[in-house]
Amino acid sequence: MKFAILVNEGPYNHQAADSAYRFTQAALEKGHEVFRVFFYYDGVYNANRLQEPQSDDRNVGKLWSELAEAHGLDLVVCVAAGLRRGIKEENLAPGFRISGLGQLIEAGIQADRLVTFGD
Amino acid sequence: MKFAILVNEGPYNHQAADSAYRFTQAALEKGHEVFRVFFYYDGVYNANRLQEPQSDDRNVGKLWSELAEAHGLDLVVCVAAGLRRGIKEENLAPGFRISGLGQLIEAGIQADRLVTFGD
Amino acid sequence: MLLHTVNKSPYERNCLDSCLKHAVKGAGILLYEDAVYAAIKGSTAAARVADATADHAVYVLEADLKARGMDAANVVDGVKVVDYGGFVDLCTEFSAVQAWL
Amino acid sequence: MLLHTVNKSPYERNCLDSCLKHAVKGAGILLYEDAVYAAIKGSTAAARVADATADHAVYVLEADLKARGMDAANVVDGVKVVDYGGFVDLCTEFSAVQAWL
Amino acid sequence: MEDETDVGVVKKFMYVNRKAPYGTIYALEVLEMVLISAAFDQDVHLAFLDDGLYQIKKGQDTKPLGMKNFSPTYRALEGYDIEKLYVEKESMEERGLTPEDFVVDVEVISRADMATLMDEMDVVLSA
Amino acid sequence: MEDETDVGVVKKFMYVNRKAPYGTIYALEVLEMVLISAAFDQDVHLAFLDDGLYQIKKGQDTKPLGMKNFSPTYRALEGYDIEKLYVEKESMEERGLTPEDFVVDVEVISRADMATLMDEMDVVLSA
Repeated sequence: MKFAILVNEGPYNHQAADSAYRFTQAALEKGHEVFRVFFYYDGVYNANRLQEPQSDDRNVGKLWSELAEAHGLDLVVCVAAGLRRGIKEENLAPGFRISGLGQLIEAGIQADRLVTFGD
Repeated sequence: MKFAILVNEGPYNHQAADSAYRFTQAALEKGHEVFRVFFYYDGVYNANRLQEPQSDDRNVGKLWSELAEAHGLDLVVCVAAGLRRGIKEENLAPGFRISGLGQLIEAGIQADRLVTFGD
Repeated sequence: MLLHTVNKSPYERNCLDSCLKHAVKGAGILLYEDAVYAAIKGSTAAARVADATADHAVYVLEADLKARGMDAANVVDGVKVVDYGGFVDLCTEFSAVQAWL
Repeated sequence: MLLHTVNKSPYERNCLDSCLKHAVKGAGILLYEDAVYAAIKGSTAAARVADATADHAVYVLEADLKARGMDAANVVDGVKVVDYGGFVDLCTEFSAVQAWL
Repeated sequence: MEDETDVGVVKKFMYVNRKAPYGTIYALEVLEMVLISAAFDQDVHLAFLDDGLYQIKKGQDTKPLGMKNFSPTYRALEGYDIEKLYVEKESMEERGLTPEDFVVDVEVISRADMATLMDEMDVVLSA
Repeated sequence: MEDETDVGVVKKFMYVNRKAPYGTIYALEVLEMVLISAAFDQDVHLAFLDDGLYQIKKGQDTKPLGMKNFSPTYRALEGYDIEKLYVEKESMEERGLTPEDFVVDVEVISRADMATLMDEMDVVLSA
């Protein structure tokens, strides 16, 4: 099946980002296609490449970047939500791209299921 | 009276940041001293200097920077919370400084009142 | 005596209810942001706020009422409408401030 | 038929209650993150979840139970414990997914 | 945009609004999403339940907060052919609101009908 | 740090924990704040009420989530002379918990006593 994932919250403060990551990983392991992961609202902070958690903690941004690298995932950050909060090309982590909200609607149309993780 | 302000949430997503700003402004207008404004949890995102909201919207980071400039406010971003989320010297807005959580405890001790804004 | 602040809708979260269970007689309660909805007559939350005025000084922030299209004239009897300056004053009048987040 | 997901504590927010009022007979309900507390026997929320099992297939995410020190053996009767793979399967079995945020 | 919008599929989309405006940004950013969705020729539904009803309350004046009052935008939805706006009756009554309190024309439906409507959707977006 | 900590004032600080761990970061970052506060020789109180009680539940195993299990740290507080930990009885009973469920020794007090204690504080920190 074809999944689209919507991430509404930033890393660390809410488990939503971790849950979305684990779900995406599980869907891929089951052989499903993940059409797109879209980052909206505070979710855009997942793409901040300057995240530097303590050494015994996970780096949520890096987890996404690695998953994208390994599976050719399409990680899309909403341009409007990102601009407002200051997530732009200059601080974007590897594997993410910035685009419009239309990419989310398109994902909703193209995917068989859209699954939202938020607060 | 001497106030300390604690900001728990980032700009835009939660009104907490706006409420803290308006409260700080009102306290200064009343002739009170604002000993320190401390940014913790997602509150550290207030200090992201890349914020670029739509032209008809307020820029929360800029409002803080301007208030600090006008009143010599001490705006302190928690170093640990900031590192985790990727708010560092390189993307810090003017008027903010990065320091440890001890600065919050000290503010609690030195100020007559500590007022918290969060989610 | 504490000033308790509540900023979440009484329908969405347990903050107001928990605050009301922990505020001692004479303590102040300020409703602001989405908590202002609790102070509007005719809503199911209004009764709780009306009851609270018997033991507490209850306040609601004017700017948050206005933003949400709520008329100050429709606020539960006994609840005082304050501006941001009034919020600051309340903080000085009570001994400390507890935010129910 | 929808799969409803709830990730907030039943004590803190109205998400579970609102979900239960809107899930049609036969719809699925998955409790994860802080919502797993609702599925634990002996809590005041457990009765609502137990009632829900009459009309709905109710699931709880194992990893979130474990993280919170909650024993899968203590889960309300009729609630099925699933892992992340099971969460994915549920999404495929129901027609769409609604998150109660 | 052309090839994005021309996908030949029409799905039932529902935007579920359960949160009050201003306290959090969700109401505003959902509305921005709804406006974009107009370009895709999908079957769009807006549901207002729980605190979401407050989003369309008349008389909002955000000047004292220095925030943008986006409530007039709901009136612009009609121009984008987004006309299926549903308000839940029980949520309305709990809050002491009436249909006259809203900035837009809405269809007031029962909680049971809202539940049935939700269950017919292909894509449910919530925040 | 010397001149920060040597302020000659001892205030009653209370850290109010009302939220569950892991779903949000507040429990962890409050704990980091409590640890730092130990250096300031203040009169520190930790209150666990509502979902905050879940923070000190025994048997937490976060490996499947890839998150840090910080519950053992509550046991380290004693070494920092932070020993005033209060759990609210009513919150405990609503959740079907007992004093044996907690990773640390706590004093279980009634809601009325919790209210009185809170009201005696000079600084209340919550998240």
